[in-house]
Amino acid sequence: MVFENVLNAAINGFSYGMLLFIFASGLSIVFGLMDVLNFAHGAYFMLGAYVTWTLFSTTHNFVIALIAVLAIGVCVGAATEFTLLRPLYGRPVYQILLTLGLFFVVNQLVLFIWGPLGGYLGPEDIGVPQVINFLGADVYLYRVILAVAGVATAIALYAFLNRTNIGTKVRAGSESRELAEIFGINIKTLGTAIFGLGTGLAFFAGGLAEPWVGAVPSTGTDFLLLGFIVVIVGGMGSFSGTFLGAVLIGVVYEFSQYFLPEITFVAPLLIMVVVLLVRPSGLFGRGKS
Amino acid sequence: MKFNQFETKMRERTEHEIAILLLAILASSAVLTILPISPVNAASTTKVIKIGVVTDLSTAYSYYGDMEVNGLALGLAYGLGVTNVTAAVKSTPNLVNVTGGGYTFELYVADGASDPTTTTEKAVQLITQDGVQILQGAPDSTATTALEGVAAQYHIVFFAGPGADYSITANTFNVYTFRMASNTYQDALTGGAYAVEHMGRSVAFIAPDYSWGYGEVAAWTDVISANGGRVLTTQYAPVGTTDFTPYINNILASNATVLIPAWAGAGAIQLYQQLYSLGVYNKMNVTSGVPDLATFDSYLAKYMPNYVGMMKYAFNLPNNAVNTWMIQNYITLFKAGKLPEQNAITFPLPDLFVPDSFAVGQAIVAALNTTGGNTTPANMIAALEGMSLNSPKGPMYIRPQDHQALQDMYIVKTVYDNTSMQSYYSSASQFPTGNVWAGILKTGYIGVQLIATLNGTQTAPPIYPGTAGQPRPPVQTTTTSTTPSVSTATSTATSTSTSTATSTATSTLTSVLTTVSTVVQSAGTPDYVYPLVVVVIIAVIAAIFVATRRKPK
Amino acid sequence: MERAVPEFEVMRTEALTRRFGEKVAVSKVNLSVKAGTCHAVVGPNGAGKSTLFNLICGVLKPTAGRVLVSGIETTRFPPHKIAALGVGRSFQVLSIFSNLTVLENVRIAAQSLGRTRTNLNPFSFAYSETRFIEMAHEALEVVGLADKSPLPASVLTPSDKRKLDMAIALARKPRILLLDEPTGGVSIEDIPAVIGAVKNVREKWNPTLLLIEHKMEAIKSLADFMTVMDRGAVIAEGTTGEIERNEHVQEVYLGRTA
Amino acid sequence: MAGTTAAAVLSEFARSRWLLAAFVLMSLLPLVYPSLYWLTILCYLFTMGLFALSYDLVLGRTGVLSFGHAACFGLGAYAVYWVYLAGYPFWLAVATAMLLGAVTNVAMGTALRRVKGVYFAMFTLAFAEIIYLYLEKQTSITGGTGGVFSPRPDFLQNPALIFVFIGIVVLAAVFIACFLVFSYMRKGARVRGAVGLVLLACLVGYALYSLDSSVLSQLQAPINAFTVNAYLLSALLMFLSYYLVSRLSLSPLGAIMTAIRENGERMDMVGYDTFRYKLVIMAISGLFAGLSGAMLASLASFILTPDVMSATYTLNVLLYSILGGIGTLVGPVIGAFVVEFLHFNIGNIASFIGVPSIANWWMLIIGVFYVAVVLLLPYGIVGTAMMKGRRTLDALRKAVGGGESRA
Repeated sequence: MVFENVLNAAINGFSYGMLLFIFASGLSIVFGLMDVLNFAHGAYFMLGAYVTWTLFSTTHNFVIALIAVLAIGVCVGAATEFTLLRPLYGRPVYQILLTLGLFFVVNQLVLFIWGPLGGYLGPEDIGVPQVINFLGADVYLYRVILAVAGVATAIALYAFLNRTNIGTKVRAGSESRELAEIFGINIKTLGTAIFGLGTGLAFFAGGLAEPWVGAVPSTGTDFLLLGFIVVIVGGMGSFSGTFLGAVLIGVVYEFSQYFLPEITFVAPLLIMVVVLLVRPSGLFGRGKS
Repeated sequence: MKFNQFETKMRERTEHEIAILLLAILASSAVLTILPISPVNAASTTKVIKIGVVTDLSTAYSYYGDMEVNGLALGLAYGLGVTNVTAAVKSTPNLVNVTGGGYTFELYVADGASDPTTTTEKAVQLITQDGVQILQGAPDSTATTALEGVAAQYHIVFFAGPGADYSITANTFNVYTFRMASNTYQDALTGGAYAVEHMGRSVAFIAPDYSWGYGEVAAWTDVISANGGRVLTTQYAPVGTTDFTPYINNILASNATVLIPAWAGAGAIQLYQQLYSLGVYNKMNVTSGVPDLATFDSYLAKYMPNYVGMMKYAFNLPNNAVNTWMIQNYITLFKAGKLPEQNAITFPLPDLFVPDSFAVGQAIVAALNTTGGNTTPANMIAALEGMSLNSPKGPMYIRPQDHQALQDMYIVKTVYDNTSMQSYYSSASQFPTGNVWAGILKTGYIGVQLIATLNGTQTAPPIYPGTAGQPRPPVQTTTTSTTPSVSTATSTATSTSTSTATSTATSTLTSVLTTVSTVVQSAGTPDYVYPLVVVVIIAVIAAIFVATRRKPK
Repeated sequence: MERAVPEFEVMRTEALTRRFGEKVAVSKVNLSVKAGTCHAVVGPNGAGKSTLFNLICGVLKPTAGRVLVSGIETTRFPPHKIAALGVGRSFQVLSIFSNLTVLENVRIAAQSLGRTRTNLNPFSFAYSETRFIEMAHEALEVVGLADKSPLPASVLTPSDKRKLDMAIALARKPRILLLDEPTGGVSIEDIPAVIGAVKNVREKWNPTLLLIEHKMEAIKSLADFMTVMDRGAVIAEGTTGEIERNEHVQEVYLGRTA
Repeated sequence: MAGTTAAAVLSEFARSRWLLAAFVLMSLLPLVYPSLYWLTILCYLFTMGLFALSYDLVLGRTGVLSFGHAACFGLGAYAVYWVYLAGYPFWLAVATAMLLGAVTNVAMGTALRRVKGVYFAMFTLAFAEIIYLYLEKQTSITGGTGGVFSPRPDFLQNPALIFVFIGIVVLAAVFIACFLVFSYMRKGARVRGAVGLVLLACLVGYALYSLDSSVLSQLQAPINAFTVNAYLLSALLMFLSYYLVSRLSLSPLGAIMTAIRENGERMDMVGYDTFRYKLVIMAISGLFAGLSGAMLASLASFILTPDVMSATYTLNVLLYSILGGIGTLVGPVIGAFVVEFLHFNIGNIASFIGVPSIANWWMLIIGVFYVAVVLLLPYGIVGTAMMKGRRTLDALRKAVGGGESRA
């Protein structure tokens, strides 16, 4: 029993961490390049879950639905940046307020379109058996798959940031906007693209989360907070920091849920507070403010 | 000198700000007077009764909110003896009119969003602005408790809604509160007894980790131990939990024969899905309340196969004339898309909480017939206490002690049902366009089948000590004015929130004040004297001020 | 012209060292500044001059070595304490209160002399403490901005902004004044005006000047002593005359500017 | 000596005569227009206005972005509940609330020594959320999610109290009258003085006239008396606090705050211990936040839930500030008025403009509102008004004959 719980907690923790990573890496990249603290990210996550739900009920193919939702997310994000965020660079408080506004708008729209009850796909709906027996323990197969998908996404992102041309531009921009502009990088267009990518990741995470946490209006807020914690703990704009932060928070979250439910929601916050007091700009932060 | 310039600049700045503040305040207070303070009443020949319904139209409970409003409207129509409901029930957003039998009921529907604070704000607004004379409550128990307090403060009769917490007619009860819906204790008496008799004597609970969960578990535990069962373990999971595996494992480890999940709202899907996928149904009997048909069929049915549990109401459970009337007219309005709160997910037949609010409507009309249309709380309370009426759920009796309506409760088994819907709808074309349920006409749906009916006395919850003895406001004969600006309250009756000022001091003081002002007014002094007096006073002060002022250099 | 200087030193750094990771920005710098002199620190970009200033002012904490201001060790002091010892500092990258008026810029600096009790008294007026305003006026007079005092700082010309930056540092009459490229970003024709301002400060108040400068004419006309730095280390010290005759310096530094 | 103090007092009143005028105007409302509905709402507006004011000290004046302000607010509110229900006098409860607010804010502020900028914002967010999540669990002391009924002091239900307030108001009116006469005496300001006098006279006159037996008899219901008294008390507290804060911004500390906002590093270099000053400001802001919380608990709200500590309130106050104009003390107050006014009257407005259904779309409206404010009003209402409308205001003053009254 204890072994089963520990095993499950470990698996869930890691895969929840991966989910958080996919979600938070969007936040992190966007902040790194554009210093935008995107409060709408959580709403996009929720929207992603709902859209995936709808797409699946029409296409009956989860993978296609996921790819589609990623594409939709990229478009939505790019549109947002291009139309709304452009005028607000260098004014963090205003960006926060704007994205907050978007957060509320998206929430209400979701209520309009899908109603308040939310939607839920069981893993068996998408053709994955609920539980498999692993070393005598009941293990949720979908969460293992989710973990694998998360690692794959992480690798893909890493390759994108370090191997591709645009990736190097992004990293240059994150180091210093001015320098990047001097070297002839069109930071604005890059910003649009990256915000699109970030939002796409939020949608994608929402889609992946659908068979686990489901599509309920409250998920947006919960994930937004957790995402911020991950990004802050890891250090804003740091890829490896985000990854480790996500795993850390995910594992702590799940283990506390299994063995100390009272502190489930407080533990991540406590971690963030402690980390900030010890390292004011996160574990891997470059202290850029 | 330079710094003087700066100081004056500074002053000027703050002055500008304050000037703007003044302007803004002026503007806003101007707007206040423009906006409609109280809507124009309908034709004066019919008696207009205003009912405020503070419910939920936007969050996860909004489906219950819809049921509440629809039920109330239908119940009023039934009580007024309306024959043509489509003509009688007129609904615009947030305002529903039910006309008939010499009455016009105006239902002011407000969205409390299942948040106590918002709910009280909306309730106070309905009372003080729209001047509602009767209040009806919310799907959420905490919000309902808050509404009790509002009703007591503003001295108007309040009907609790789907919010089923036992404490509403127990710990926090006050005489202005009535409840036609069944409460959690009645659920427990129904389901708990059955569970112990037919399923097993050793019980395990899983419940959310907050007051509602504790209340549920407490009630069920009482009943179970009273019936000779015993509780082996109770698992409390935090609200928002999505992974119940550890709790389920603990429950399985406890070797209980019966599991009673007491879970509402978010997470219920995950809970039942994990109960299902971890094979709990094969290892032990699971029972608890069966939710409303819409939620059940669209989310939970596939994880609750041939489930047996208690149920508050489903359209096919009771069999009486009132229920038939309600179903027929509900369908009439539904087909016309004329239900007061109707949207894509509205179920084609009256669902879980419709009959309770229906009974509220009946009770209101009956009480008004007794009091001759007088809505002062004293008369209403006197009329409602001990009232019995035939509701869609059969006979109901409002207990005078705690104002809880005793009523039939049901034990049901969930079954696949593709016949009963056809008996009401001939073809899917009769559904309003966009309604998500159009499909189930041919596919059928997971419905419920009656196993047993427990009558009101069998499911009568204990009377909480102290509820009975509370003082009633004295009965008045004259009807009171219902100006929106002030609620005329005569007694300092019990209030759950604050200790009211001692009535003697208040009355004496006020009498003094009134006499003073009446003297001033009866002195025959014309109105324009007052401004003049003020001007004179100001002038005198000004003169003194100027006289004693040093010469500015 | 070489002026006679008293021998006691108001500031000394001993083996001052600061590393950023692998990179050594300042290594074992021994600096000794005599009272009343103008001491120029010169060197190519990245020689660690500004880092040295930051170490002296307490913005950065040294990896090793110590700083003494008039005999008191200030190595671990926070910036405001060092400022309280009479160390004023102007910045290479302009650092002024752009949205305040010129006078307020300097007045607020002077107000830092006020006792905490008065500074925290919510019922006194910032402008009723006239002595700070007078101090501000003096500082503005000495750099030659008196006539511009009511203007908002943001509208000033670059050279005036330099002067204002200097005036802020001068507001509380520091005994040591650290000027970080006072002529930086100033157009050629305005440079004499700025240099004039610094000269004027020396004549009127005679603070000890520690100066970072690239412009040779500025150094010639202002500095008594020079310290030449390269890659964080001191490569030559001496009076302006000596340094000018030093070939090593010639090819390291002057060679590049000339 | 006496002469100078009297002169000082007079100059104080001279500075704040507009404020006095606003106060008198608002305080006479219950007599002129006795609507429980509006009094209840305005009481809430005043509370939120004060909350926004306290936030502007931190964000607007000092430039510190804090997301934990709701903690001071909520703890203040609950402090009143705890202390007052423990049987201590009301004023003591309010004092405790203010103290608790200050302590909370300082506790958060201590992190400022190391944590900066966005990281500090997130730190405070976490700090407040932890307090919130913890106290929400403590059902016995906070009532859990359901909350508790607000403690309403008995003396506020005494109808006689209203006359105390009316006394205060009359006093204020008298002072205004003095200054109007004063300005009338001054050459050139005659028209304004005369107009002002007449307006004031009519206002007070009408107020006294409309104070008739019908209003008074209605005051015997405790709830009515309470509503009127709570309204007047909240108005008094709000305007008093506004006066104090605007006074503070003229003091040396005010100048320091502005300079820290403009360029904190330089402030360090010229010899200020900016960290310590920031702590002081956090404390002062916390005091007022606690006071506003106390007002919410005892005057403005019917029930008290732990949500008052949640981030929702911080985000609201952020919106107030941005809408009104950061750093212009009055801006956030007006922002709070506008937002909450919309919030409460969205139903009325909806039916007023003939689309009643939008009454239930509050979240959408507020969201669009956020976006619109940020994009269209970059400096907020007051900020824009003070930049663009300065000329207009001067022209106005000239028109009413006060043109050269400035020194």
